[in-house]
Amino acid sequence: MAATNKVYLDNGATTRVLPEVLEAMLPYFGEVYGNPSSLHDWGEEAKDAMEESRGKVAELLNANAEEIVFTSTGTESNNLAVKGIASAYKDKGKHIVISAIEHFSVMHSARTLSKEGFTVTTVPVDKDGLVDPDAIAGAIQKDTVLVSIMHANGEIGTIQPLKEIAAVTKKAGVLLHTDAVASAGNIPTDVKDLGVDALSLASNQFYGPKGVAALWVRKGVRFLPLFDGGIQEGGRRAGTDNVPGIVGMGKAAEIAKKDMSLNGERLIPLRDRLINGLTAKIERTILTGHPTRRLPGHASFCVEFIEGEAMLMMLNMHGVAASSGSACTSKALKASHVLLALGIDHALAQGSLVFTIGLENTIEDIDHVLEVFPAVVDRLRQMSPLYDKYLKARQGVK
Amino acid sequence: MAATNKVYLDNGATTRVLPEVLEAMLPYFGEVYGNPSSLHDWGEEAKDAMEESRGKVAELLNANAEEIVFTSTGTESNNLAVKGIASAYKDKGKHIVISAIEHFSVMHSARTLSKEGFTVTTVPVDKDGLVDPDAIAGAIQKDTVLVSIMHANGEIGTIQPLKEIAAVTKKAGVLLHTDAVASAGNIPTDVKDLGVDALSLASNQFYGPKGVAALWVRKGVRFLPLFDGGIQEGGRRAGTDNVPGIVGMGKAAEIAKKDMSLNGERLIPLRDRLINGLTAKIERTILTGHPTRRLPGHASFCVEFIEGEAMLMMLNMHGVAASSGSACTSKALKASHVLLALGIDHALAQGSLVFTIGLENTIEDIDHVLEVFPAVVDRLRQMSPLYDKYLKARQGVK
Amino acid sequence: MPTYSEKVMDHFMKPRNVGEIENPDGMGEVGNPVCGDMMTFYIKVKDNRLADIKFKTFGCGAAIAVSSMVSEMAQGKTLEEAMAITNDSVAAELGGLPKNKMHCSNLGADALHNAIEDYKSKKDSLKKETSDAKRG
Amino acid sequence: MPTYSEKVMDHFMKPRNVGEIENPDGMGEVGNPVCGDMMTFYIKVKDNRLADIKFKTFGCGAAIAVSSMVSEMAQGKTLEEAMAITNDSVAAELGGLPKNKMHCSNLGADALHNAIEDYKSKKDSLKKETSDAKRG
Ligand SMILES: Cc1ncc(COP(=O)(O)O)c(C=O)c1O
Ligand SMILES: Cc1ncc(COP(=O)(O)O)c(C=O)c1O
Repeated sequence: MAATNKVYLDNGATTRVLPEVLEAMLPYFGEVYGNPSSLHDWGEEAKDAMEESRGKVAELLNANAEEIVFTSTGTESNNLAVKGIASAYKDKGKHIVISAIEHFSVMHSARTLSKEGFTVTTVPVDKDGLVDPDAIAGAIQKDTVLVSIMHANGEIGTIQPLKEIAAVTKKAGVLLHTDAVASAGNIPTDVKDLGVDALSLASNQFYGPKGVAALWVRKGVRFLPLFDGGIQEGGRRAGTDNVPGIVGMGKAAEIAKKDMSLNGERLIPLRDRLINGLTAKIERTILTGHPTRRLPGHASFCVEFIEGEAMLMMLNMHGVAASSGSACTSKALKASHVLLALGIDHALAQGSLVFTIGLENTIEDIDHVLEVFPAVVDRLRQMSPLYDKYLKARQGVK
Repeated sequence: MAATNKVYLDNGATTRVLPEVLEAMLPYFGEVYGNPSSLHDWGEEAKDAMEESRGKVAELLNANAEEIVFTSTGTESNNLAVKGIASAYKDKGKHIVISAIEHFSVMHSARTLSKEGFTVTTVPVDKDGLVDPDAIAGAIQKDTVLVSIMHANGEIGTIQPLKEIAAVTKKAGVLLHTDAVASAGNIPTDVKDLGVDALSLASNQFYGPKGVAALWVRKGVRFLPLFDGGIQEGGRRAGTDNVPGIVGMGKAAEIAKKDMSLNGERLIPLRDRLINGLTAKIERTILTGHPTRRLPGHASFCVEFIEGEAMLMMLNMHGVAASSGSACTSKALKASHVLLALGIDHALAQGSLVFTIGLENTIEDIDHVLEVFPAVVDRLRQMSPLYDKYLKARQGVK
Repeated sequence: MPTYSEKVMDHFMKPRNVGEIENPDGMGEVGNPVCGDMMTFYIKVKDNRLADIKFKTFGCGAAIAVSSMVSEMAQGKTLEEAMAITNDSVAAELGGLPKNKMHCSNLGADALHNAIEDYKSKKDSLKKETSDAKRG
Repeated sequence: MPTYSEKVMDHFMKPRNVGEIENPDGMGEVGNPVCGDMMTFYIKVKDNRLADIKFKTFGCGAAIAVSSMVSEMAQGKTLEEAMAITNDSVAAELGGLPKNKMHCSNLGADALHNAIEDYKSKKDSLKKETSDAKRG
């Protein structure tokens, strides 16, 4: 089943760990294997490495090292931020604000809070997936304690006007968390510049290992831990620290900071080549998300009359990895709430297809997709009763 | 500061990753780097590896693979089990039972539940750290939904009579969770034999990597997830799976199962040599925990008149890694609740010292400790006003 | 991939009997794009047997493979035999389907049955028309 | 290790002035084993100066280093100068202490002050005895 031409365009699901990152991690499995909480040289060496990494992650965010809490996934960071901050301030108020296109780890954390007596206002987005800062201002109430708006969306690539939103929350005296899991390491996430109070990021989204992520929370902002237990991470996240993972995340953060401009320089031309090529070659195909305010490597579409999983399977036969927000690709069998929030109907949302380009991809990779994908679409449309109806209706019109 | 003679006797804090385990993990960073949730070959390969690992962990427990949920730490597994199961059954009752020597991740999870309207009965232990199954029977009420009793204690090594406790909970129709973080991979943890309903284990306790752990929950037993988010781990644990970590844990589980008998054969003689040697050489020193029903590599003491951290520092100068449950070694500056639960007073608990022997340790390592440790104790006792008083009182008696 | 069997993959990659029949004897449709999948079956009937079957499917790999398998299983069968084909027997013939695909994508037998019912009701109304004509 | 400074490690490994003084002019004790640390200071006073200081300490590395440092800082000082030594100035002289050690293990100055107070109160009662004797 393996294709000779291997083109990985699912970097939004996870990236490949860089060789330098893996190399940095290696000593921390079998050589410097102490527990950083232990009181001896083995522990001390592990702790030093962990703290150095914390510094590197902080640098990526232009933050202070002691404000970084290491976690295991972007999901954990988002749960910790949304539930942790809201719970810590619940005496002040029990209202939070999110957008309609948040990742489930934010959206369902909000739902859990709503079961605990919080009310949640979900702010809509426009057809490009943008949140209107004025809508945030309108949604904030006297008892609002937290606004959580993602930095960039992993399904449609749209980057939110966070600075403008931060100006609103600051003025209202409300805390602002941002889910930067899809953006951190790929576009600048300077927390001072953005003006946010808390930010989630995940290592495997920028060429670091899986199993490690972080939450940055501005000093002075309180949050309750998710885990009861020991005093690791200053009591903010109990459990033995994942030292090799943390070292890998630190190295990946260091490289990401250094190479940040490459994302724009290299990925945007590839992305635009893919977007322009596909929309030109395949009729009845729309770009989803904002045409320009989008992640550098992110090209997402809805292809009418056919379904995403079937496209993924055929692309896979051609050696291409991509993803989809179709109902059939989700275990819950529901179309992506993100696509629906853009005003896309269920049938069109079924045709969702997302390519996420990484720094290892080449122009040849893009051209391979441009070559094979139209035939994939053709084949599936030939089988589609909806395409049939469309053609007949078109003929009827003529 | 580095000593030439390096003797790591803190395997209870974390073990060294075996070379075979690291080797098994390596392809999953930069080669098979897909996200197991993705619908393409990259994802499929990652998923296959993950499921193979799940099978291996299940085999270590004599359980079914689909009953295993991968988490990030023992702490997370314990939080998920205690809070997750209790919350899922709260309509049935709001009472849980734990022992007085549970790890903080169980004990404080219970405390959190008590803030949510649960009541918690804490069953005492005897001077060796054993829980009396009859005490469990006495503690169970009509509204009890969960009993959580650890398998083995990391600070004193005592192994609980879990089978007898399971007979009690089964008869009462109450679920039984066990924290097997300190025991799994080191002594048999056959869930069918033990008769438990849920069991926590952590990879880094048996020569696997940090950052990955698991919770086994018997099929049919419900529990609420800790994280809101995606549908990974069958909806039981959201967030991108730590594939290399999981592969490492699987490999470590496979090796642990194969080599299980070595723990007894090799470690018990070393442990007993250390226990007998130290208690013979150093007056006013007691073994903590049960003399025989204890983890094979676990030797824990209280040395009177001196303090644990100071001992650790001096041992470290001699190249020896150990740990302590003294107040000064805890960030909260409280003596170990485990030692106090045995009836040990605060002053004696300050002299806590724990050696945890692993499969890499040799008889030379033990003899090195037996050689250097008495002098360490002497030195610190020479500085101790308490030892002074003891000597004077003894002279007075003469 | 959602761990499809080889047979599913085979039917997905090389679906049998894709297409339409001009002036079919019966036509059946199930599903809608909201729930995910949509299948349209066309049949020709001769001597109470399915002489030709074609389908068009909008949906995931499983939906396409299911449609293809149904068309193959029913080909040449009597209408009664074809009505005895169930969604479960299709899934079994495909070597099983992932659990979450059983409910939504596994509707091929229903679509075929609808087409047969359509054929029958057309025939009935034809008979009725004829008898009405006779009577009238 | 709990990131102790080099100076702390030096004082811990080679503590100055460990011991007891037979018939001390003053003795001071702080702490108790429950909270973690216990320090006993012994002093000899000559011409209002600390002519000798010895200590015994039960406690962690920080407690031992603090005791040693206090004894070194106070050696030869006038009683007034010695009373001006604070726990904070001892920690500073040691190149800082981990935050959680500041509260509990950093009591050396208090122990020394207690010893000086003990000396003073003994001297006062001696004076009083002497004057009582004269008067009597
Ligand atoms: C018995 C026991 N339970 C739980 C834990 C916590 O495990 P972790 O540090 O992996 O979160 C430990 C840690 O050593 C332990 O010994
Ligand atoms: C925007 C966003 N938030 C959160 C997550 C969840 O991250 P993780 O899978 O690391 O838990 C993702 C995953 O892709 C994401 O894109």
